[in-house]
Amino acid sequence: MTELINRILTGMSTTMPLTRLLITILIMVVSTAIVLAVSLLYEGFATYAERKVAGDIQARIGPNRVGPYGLLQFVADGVKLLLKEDIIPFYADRWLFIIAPYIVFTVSFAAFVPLSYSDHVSIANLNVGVLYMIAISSVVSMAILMGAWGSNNKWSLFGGMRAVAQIVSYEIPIVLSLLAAIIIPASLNLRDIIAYQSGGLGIFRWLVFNNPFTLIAFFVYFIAAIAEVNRTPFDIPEAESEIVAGYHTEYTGMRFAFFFMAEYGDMFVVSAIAATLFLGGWQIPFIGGIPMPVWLREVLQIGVFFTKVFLLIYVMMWIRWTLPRLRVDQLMELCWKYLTPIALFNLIGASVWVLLLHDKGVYDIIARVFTR
Amino acid sequence: MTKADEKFMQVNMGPQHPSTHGVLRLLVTTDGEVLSGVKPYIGYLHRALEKIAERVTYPQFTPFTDRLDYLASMNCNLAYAMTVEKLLNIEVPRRAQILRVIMAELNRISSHLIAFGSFSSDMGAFTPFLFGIREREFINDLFEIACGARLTYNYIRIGGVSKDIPGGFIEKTREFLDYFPAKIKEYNELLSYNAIFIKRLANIAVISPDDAFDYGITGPNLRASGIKWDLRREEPYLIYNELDFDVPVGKGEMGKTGDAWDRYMMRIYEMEQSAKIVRQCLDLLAPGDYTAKVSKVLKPPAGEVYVRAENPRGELGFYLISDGSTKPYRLKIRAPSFANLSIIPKLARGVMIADLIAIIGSMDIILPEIDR
Amino acid sequence: MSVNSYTVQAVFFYIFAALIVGSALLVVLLRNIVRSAFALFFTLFGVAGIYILLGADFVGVTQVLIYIGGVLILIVFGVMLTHNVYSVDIFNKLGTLVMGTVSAIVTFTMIYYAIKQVPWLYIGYKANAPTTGPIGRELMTSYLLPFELASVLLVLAMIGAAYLIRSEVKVKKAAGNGGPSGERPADGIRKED
Amino acid sequence: MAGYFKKMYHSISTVLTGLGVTIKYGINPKTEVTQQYPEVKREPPDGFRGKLFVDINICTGCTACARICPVDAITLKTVRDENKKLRPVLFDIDNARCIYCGLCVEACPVDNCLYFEKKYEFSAYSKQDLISHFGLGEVKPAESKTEDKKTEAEKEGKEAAQ
Repeated sequence: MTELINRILTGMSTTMPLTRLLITILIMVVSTAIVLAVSLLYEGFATYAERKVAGDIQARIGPNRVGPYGLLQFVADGVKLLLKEDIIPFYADRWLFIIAPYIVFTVSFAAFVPLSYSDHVSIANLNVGVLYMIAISSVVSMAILMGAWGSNNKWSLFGGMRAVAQIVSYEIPIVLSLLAAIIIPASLNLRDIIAYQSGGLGIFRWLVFNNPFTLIAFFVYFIAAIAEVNRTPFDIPEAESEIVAGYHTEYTGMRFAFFFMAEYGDMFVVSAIAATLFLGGWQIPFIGGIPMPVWLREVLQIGVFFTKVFLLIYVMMWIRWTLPRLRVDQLMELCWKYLTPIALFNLIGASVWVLLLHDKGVYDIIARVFTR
Repeated sequence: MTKADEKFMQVNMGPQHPSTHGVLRLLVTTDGEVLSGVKPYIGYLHRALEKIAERVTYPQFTPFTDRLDYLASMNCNLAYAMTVEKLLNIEVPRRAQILRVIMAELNRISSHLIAFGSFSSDMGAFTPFLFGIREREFINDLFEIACGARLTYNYIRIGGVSKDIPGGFIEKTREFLDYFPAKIKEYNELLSYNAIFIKRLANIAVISPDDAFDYGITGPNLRASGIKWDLRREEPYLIYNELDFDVPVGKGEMGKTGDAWDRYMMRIYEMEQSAKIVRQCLDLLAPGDYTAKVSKVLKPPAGEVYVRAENPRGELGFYLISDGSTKPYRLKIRAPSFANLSIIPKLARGVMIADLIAIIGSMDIILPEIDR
Repeated sequence: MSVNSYTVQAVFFYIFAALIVGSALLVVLLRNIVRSAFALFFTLFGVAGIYILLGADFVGVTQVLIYIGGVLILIVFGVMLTHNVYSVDIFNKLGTLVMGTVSAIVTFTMIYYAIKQVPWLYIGYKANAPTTGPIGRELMTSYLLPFELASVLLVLAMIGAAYLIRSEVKVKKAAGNGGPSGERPADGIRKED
Repeated sequence: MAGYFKKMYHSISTVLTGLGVTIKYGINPKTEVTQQYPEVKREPPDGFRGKLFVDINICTGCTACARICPVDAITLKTVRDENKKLRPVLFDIDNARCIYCGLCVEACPVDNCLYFEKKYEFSAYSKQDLISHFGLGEVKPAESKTEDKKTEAEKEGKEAAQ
């Protein structure tokens, strides 16, 4: 991003500070708008995919009327939501009620920013990328609480309380399991982490295969991540059979759509973190070492990255349409009695591994044995 | 509002709530997630069926019994027909009796499939619901061949059944019976023995045998408490005494006897037994009359009669008083769901909101029958 | 980076500054305590933005993580879990106003002198310099005690929230204003039986 | 401690079993059971209880159907024509009230007079449109004299046969 702006600005003749400022902001806005458009498109297709996957699993067909194979279903849904009456309950706290969905959506979108989509494509290369993602996802709970309280509905309040308790609790196993992976490349920068995972035929140096502890960390992270994005079996904040629709009970139309899109955005983000930290990000498996033109490599890398992310999202959907929901206290039990201790011991194990073997993974050891 | 009241929150669950199985309203008093009291309010679906019975002739009331427990219309038809037959002393031909058993047991399966499915969707797993619906469609097709309707059959009439089964029915039923056990196995793998599902249900809302008697609980819910009481065995009607089937009782496989899991599992076991009964009946089916000679105008002698039958949801009883005219003087319907509902306030004390859903679902109440 | 990055930074600085000051004023002035707590959200967010503008990305992100994800949630929970949340109303009484002003002035003076005394090291603009490693090293060596003390913060936040809401209830009772604030019904539903 | 891991093993294994069931459906498109309704129309079996139809020309106007109907969906008005035969001038079936129980069809003494069609799509914009009118309207005694006689003769023959 910054490099891009600099390149454009140095290529320009004007030296007026104001013009330069405006152009900088324009570039920022345009690039953000592109990512926003892409993420909206993704969210649309994710809702379509969700329904199609649900259909497959439930021996149904799923959406198949709007457009070829029902691919334009999300457009129809979007239009429907836009045309719906926008209801603000009389006793709602107007301001909180109105801004909450936007904050939820903004936050979920903000998490797209530090992601590294390929070698050269990323919006911002943050040094604290991983930490940023964790931090930004904790903000969601605040916004959800805002909407829940603002609705002045008891079911919403239940949902909001549940959401916050869940998100705050599950952040701990998430952070602990991510730490087990991060200590190996010793960086919070997503690009560094991906760069570390290059080589080894493109898959054997993935952090998930680095040592037994990272393998466990991956599964702990994935389970906790499903809980973090409130999906079945951990969808207690919006458990429709218990508390109607949880924190978005009172929301209609576009405001509801923002909550909905944020959920799918969050799914992408947690899957992207898993893909980046554990599954080698955009590292092309097997054929990564073959020389090829830059554009082809970039396209392949983006393709590989999205394939990994979508596979993880598919698993999330698959789990959602299979399992029943946990109860609130069982959810907490899973977090505090299972995931957190496992993640903690796992982190200790991973630290010992790193202490003894530095950053050498199982693959390195085997490779060394064979080359000897 | 007293100070003690301030601690609690009152929430209306229903009449429009995703998991109250119709228009049941529960006034829930909660302290956070924990319930301190539940008060069911019924009557939202009241259609004065008992009063209607006094205004229509005996045969005319049969279609109304379809609408008692609309998921088990055949069983309701059967109980009513048996009541009037007892009053009139009509001997039902053997073929009609066997046909009645086939229909009643098939409908028991289809009713339990809905119970299973809706319970699973209450628990947050939506897929089993559609699997249950899929098998139910098969049974609906069978009924449609037999009587021309898919939901309100009005097939079992006073004196026999409305018409003989057409050719192909037996073959199709056998096809279903061959296909069905594999599906039950699938349900068990998918849901019944799922750890989350067991954890949600085991030891929840345990009904002790004493409580079950006190509240007049019948059907699978009673048997789940470990009491072997099945009218098909205890007071055999039709040809049930010739048939070989087990009466499953709750054994507390996953927790205490009579918990929600036992109640759920009773239905799975009963589906297996019903399939067994239908298979035997198909073998017994011999040519004969499908209905007794019944005059068009029924004028039973003055008197009263009470007949009960084992419905999927418990004992359905018809208490009929005749004054010798063509219309009943009084008809009292003993709806099993009404008794089953009555224990919910007792069970739902000190449990969590999610458990309340499990309780309602595991009792498998149906509102049209309660409100009548 | 040339002049330009400073201009961009300046623009964003003023945006964040306005956000901080505006929402901080809301925190103080709003009468509804839950709304105040939510206004704090924007203040803390703005502060995080300023940190990031200063190149202290780690501190900025930690600000979001700790203050918004932790402290603020605790405060809001503390406020909301108290059972009278629907009828709580802040009375900006004179006493609290005076106390507030005094403590604000004291705090401001302290911070001002602290800023004056510190020999600030001007290092110029350094884009994307990793700060995490040095911070971690310093925290675990030179500044271990202050670091541990900072962890008491969360407890303090919770106590503060609890105290705040308790005193509100007391104020309400003393004023003899037993009814709900009028903005919200004490109980949304009709009482049965 | 052993219980802790046993529980964990149990949970993971049962969850994986469940996932195994669903993935079988998820990757196999042949398991779909949906019928695409407007394109694929299911042919109802014989004896399907669809929309009621009255062959008004052979109706004897006995009003058995209207009397047996539990929901009073059938409105029947008869007049005597010149031959002193009952003719239904008004025969309305309110399809919105009808519960498709089939009692009227069984009550009808004439074969193929009142019967169910295999028709199940008859939505309408207003409730009034759901009433099917079968009545003869005005009975014109002079016009259909011979024809009436013929059909009635047939009917009588059938009744006698019954």
